Amino acid sequence: MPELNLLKAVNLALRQEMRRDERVVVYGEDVGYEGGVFRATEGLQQEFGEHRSMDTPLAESAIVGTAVGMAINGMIPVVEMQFGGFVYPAFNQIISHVARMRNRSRGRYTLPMVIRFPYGGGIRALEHHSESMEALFAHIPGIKVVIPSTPYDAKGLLSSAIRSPDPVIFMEPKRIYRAFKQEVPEDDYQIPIGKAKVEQEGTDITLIAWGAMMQETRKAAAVLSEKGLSPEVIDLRTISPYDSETLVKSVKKTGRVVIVHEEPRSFGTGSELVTMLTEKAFLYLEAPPARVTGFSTIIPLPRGEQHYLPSTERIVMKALETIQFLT
Amino acid sequence: MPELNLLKAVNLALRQEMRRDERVVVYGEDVGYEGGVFRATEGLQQEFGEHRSMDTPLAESAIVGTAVGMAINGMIPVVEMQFGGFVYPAFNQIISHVARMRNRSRGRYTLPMVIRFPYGGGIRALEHHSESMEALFAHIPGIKVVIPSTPYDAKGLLSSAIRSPDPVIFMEPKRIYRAFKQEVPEDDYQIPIGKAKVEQEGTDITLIAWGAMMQETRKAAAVLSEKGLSPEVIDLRTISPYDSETLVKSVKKTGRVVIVHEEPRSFGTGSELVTMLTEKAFLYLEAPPARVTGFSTIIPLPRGEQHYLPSTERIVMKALETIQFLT
Amino acid sequence: MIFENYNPLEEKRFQVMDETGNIVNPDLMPNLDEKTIIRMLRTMLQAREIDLKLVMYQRQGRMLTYAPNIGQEAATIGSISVLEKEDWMVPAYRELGAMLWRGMPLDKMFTYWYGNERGSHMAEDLKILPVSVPIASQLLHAVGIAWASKLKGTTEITITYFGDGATSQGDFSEAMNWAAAYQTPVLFICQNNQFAISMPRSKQTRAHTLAQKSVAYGMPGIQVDGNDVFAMYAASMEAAERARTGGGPSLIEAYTYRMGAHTTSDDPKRYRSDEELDSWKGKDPIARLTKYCLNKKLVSEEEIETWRKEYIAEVDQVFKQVEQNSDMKPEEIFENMYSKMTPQLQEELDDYKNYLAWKERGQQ
Amino acid sequence: MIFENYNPLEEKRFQVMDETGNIVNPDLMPNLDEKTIIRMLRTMLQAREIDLKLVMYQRQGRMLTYAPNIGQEAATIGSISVLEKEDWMVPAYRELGAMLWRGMPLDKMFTYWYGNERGSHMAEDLKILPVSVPIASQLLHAVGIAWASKLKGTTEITITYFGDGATSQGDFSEAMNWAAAYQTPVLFICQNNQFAISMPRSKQTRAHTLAQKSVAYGMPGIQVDGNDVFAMYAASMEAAERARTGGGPSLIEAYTYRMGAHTTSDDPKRYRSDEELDSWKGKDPIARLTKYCLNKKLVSEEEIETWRKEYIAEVDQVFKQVEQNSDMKPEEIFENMYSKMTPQLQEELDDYKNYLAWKERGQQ
Ligand SMILES: Cc1ncc(C[n+]2csc(CCOP(=O)(O)OP(=O)(O)O)c2C)c(N)n1
Ligand SMILES: Cc1ncc(C[n+]2csc(CCOP(=O)(O)OP(=O)(O)O)c2C)c(N)n1
Ligand SMILES: [Mg+2]
Ligand SMILES: [Mg+2]
Repeated sequence: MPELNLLKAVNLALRQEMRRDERVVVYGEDVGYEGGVFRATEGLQQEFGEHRSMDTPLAESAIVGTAVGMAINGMIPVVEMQFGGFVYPAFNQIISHVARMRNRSRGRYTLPMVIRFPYGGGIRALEHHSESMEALFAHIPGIKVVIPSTPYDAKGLLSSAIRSPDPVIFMEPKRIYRAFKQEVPEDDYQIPIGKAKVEQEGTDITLIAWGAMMQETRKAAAVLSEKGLSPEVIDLRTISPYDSETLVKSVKKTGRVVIVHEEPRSFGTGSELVTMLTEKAFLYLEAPPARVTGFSTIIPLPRGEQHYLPSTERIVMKALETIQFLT
Repeated sequence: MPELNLLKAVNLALRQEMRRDERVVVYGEDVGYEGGVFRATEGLQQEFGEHRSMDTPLAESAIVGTAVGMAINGMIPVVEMQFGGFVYPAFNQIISHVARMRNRSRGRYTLPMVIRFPYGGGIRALEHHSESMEALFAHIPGIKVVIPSTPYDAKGLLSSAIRSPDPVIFMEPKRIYRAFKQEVPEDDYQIPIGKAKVEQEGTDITLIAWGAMMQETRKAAAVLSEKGLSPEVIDLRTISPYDSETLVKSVKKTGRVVIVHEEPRSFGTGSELVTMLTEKAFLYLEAPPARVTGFSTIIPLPRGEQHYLPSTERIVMKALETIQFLT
Repeated sequence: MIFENYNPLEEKRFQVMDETGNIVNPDLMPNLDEKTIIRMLRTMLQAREIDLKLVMYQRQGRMLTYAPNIGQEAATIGSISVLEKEDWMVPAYRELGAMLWRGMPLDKMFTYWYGNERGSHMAEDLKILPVSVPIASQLLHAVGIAWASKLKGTTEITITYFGDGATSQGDFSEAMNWAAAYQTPVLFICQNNQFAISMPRSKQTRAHTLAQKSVAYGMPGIQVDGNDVFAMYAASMEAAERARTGGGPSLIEAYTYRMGAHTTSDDPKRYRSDEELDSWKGKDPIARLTKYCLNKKLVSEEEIETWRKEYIAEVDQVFKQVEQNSDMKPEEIFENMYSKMTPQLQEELDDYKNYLAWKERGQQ
Repeated sequence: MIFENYNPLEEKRFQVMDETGNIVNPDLMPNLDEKTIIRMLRTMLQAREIDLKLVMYQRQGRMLTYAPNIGQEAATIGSISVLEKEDWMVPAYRELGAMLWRGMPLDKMFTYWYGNERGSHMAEDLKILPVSVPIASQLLHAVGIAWASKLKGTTEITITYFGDGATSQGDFSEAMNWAAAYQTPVLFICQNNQFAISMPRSKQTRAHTLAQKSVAYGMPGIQVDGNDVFAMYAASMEAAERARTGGGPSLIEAYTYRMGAHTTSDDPKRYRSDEELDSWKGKDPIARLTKYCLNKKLVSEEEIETWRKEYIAEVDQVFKQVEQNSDMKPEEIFENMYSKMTPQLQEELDDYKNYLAWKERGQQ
């Protein structure tokens, strides 16, 4: 079984889905000949030709808008936004059409399509190249939002996204594109959308994260374990529709929870999860659910990023505080 | 003192601010000659001329993008999006520039500007004419989001928004544009952005709402009072940055809270408020904070709207449930 | 050939039939059989009667907001009639005539405007997209559909409609550029009805014609008398043949006039004069085709009167049915959000049903 | 007059000085004094040296991503030099030369690229907007600024820069249309450097020239040899005079070449040939102007060498300072979000400081 990093796992998922189903086409800015600025689509044009892996004019609204048409007319477009910061010119197409076509036409026109893009900070990049804004998409009814945190998951989740009859926003944590390798089966496998993964079982506190923040969260869990505590670690994997069942079950067990995310705190994904947990596990909560997040600010340019991005230590501190609450 | 409806109060605020400060200009689609499709800008072109109240090409990104430039070059643009459903072509300008120019330039370029639009359901309108999506804007760091619920507040808040050195999204609940009249002073007055209003004091439960939902909430409070209960009613007024102090104080007193909003439930404003309250008033909560909201769906066309929009009865039921929780 | 001879930069406008129904450009008169011409006339008449009726229902409080197509019947029917059954139509919201031509059932159309999504559920073989409200956004869907047709190697083409105002939107430009760059088989039909709500065409853009915007994309463009159904047909046919044979997209500016209100919520008297409206009444596309047909004895006044009465009766009857069958059940709001209902939605639906039950029980 | 004589639809390209530094179009040679020509040359040289240095720093791991302007110095300096002090400049991210011309301090520019927002805080009298990354979005700011200038009755004009790729974005089209409709005094300078990252100009749009896109908006447009600083100056000056006197906006396509990488993260060898690059090296704008100046004896080889050394030394010195002074304090992240810090932000900042204190105390 090959050892792949997350980026190569994305590439492999695209390649296999394109082999499996000739309706799958991949396009975006610099996606074809160049293979993408991160090389996620490398080799696809060579293998499948210019009619399956296309370079496009510089126009995100058009990339997404044409994908709507493509999907209606029998294709499965998997389009790339070069960075998460550049999806916004396509926002109208996403909220007004991608998310609505099925409902608007009462199921007559459905949109099996994927919009994938690298997101998140920590790579010392220019402005607009480091944002995380998953809650913006998760608030839109009619689309699904998926974020992998390992190479194995990236392949399995992207494969599911491409086969999903519903449109999926697939956000790739670019900070860990090449951070580590994992065994990734060449074989076909899918990871279901909408299911979180309990990565580590524990009894004292539940740590919930996704994407690149899983790395910091795993490290924080290790620190807590060293201190003799028993953290449960959950990778959310799907932001919308998220797996409330798994989360509630865990928090009913531990009574304490810390949610970790990069995106701005206010109106972020953490707020949604805390509210859901408060509604469904109110009587089990032994401390207020806590959040370790990016600030409610614009993510700073690289010389300030280290402050903004949740670190292992910030998670540890908040977890300890939560565990010590009223005990 | 004239009795005005909310729409006329908006019009009066615009008029007075234009009289007071000649840097204020008002523009958008059908805003000038026609006076806006709802007539919010009626008479302004007649009074101030075609260089203060302008009709524009049909292009929302341009309306907002030029406003950025206008504000940089010394004007105070107050632009209209014809409906909340049509602000999305301008989303990139809002998130990438309106919200960022001050921070990006470390205060060198600031954007005193207002983007106002009618929003919300209940007027039996076509698709894209009934949405509420305030959380989308509130999640964006760098802008403020304001929603009035009365004619008096509309004038005072819009006046504050126009004088604010920060960019403001001003959402007008079109369902109650003409619902009722109120005494609205011709005199200058402002209502501070960022402050909620306790409309009715009470001890049993806190009801929080804003915009058109204040009407249903007020009615629900009346029903509860008739039943001998004592609800506290709060109009949030500013969605971002919201007034956590007032909310926390109330909930610490009542121990129970219901939040009412039209926008979709998941990742909505209610989630943010519940989380904040859980964090700050955890030990005071006697029941899980509850929400009465639009469904996590697309708001249906008029023949289904009555199901989607929170009604007085839905609020009453949820408030009773919350009051009865564990008692 | 028509496109070449009518360069919009020379401010030429293509016409075949003049305002009195005379064929003034016989060389370019399309070769249409009688049956087709009569079908055109009938569809235009039907579209007009539906418009008048729905506007009336709205005034009576029976109907919600409606966007009439009165005055623009030739622009839509002259262009849609060049399509084959396998071709795609991507509408804005003012293409009633074109939808009728394609066989869209009245009850669906009425259900849509009456405020129920069921109206946008087309039959499987009716390749029409739902009404698209966000201006110009649908053009990109047309380009995507056509691109897929091309990639699949079919000869399907796609026609899409939009207004004069739509040409100011970024999506218009992106769609035109993309279609030309990838040579996708699209007919861009701009219904220049002279207004975007209250905004006159002259203020929308400084270009003399909208057709000349095609130059920016290296695409053929032409301005056509949009009230002349034959000119619309001839130009559209040329564009369709080009598209089918790999020649890529075309832009047709149908120079026409919105004789009614923008929608039933609009009062055009606020922003335009009676004289202007009257001058365009003289160019009415239906009057023009009617004169032609009467002159050629393709139809009689009596036949027309009979058809009109039939159309009116049909509208009355279908609309009554729609009025009675349009309530939405709560389930309908949730069912089509995703291929399978999510647990979150199921919960919300259950909650809502609990509430309904509570209400039913007298709020106990 | 230049615009009229060089209609892009006739595929004309305006040139004054050829690749060997000869003035081939003496009638249209702008009337520039020696001092200005030397200043042009010096600024171009400086821009080039800065580019080379920053790219080197990046390779050494001292610098973050950087977007060089190498090869495009004439396009920016030829156009920016027609501005007055009160005029506005709205850049994209590849206008180093133009920023130098306007007096932007090196330390600010380096601080920006080194990853600190302080670099975008311009002095009060420097009317330059910060670098704008989202392609084409800045064009609308330029239109808004110019519109305000017009409404205020000033003679200020605004110049804005963007690439060939940017012409595919909706915002480009909206900005062009709006500027023309309102006749705002804007100079749209399209730096057609033949690539949008890996996407060649020929695939970006089917239009033969980018200048012809102006036709869609009823705006004057021209394609200029962008490596010819005199042609750029002459065309820009005509456009500036038109703008100042109420004649509205113009589009200038500077036909040039990106001789370096898109940014330091890019490897252009993946998508273009050495031959192509070499052929453009023969058209280097600096070599061309140098030849002209040497021929005219405006400068000597030695002077040029001295300047170059000075520029290099200055870069070295300023960059070292920037390296030492660019760390960000937590406060800086919060302070400029709003005119006054919100309670929520104050709380988050306090929280963060608590955390720092906790870390300081050895996580106790
Ligand atoms: C993106 C967007 N902005 C605004 C509107 C509101 N609106 C509906 S129709 C219309 C005018 C459209 O004019 P035009 O394109 O000429 O089409 P017409 O209605 O004349 O057929 C406007 C501004 C909208 N539907 N979508
Ligand atoms: C809206 C948006 N989409 C994508 C990008 C990523 N990106 C940065 S530069 C670039 C190419 C720009 O090409 P061009 O306009 O020709 O300018 P050049 O870089 O050649 O000067 C792209 C796609 C971006 N910055 N903004
Ligand atoms: Mg129109
Ligand atoms: Mg370029």
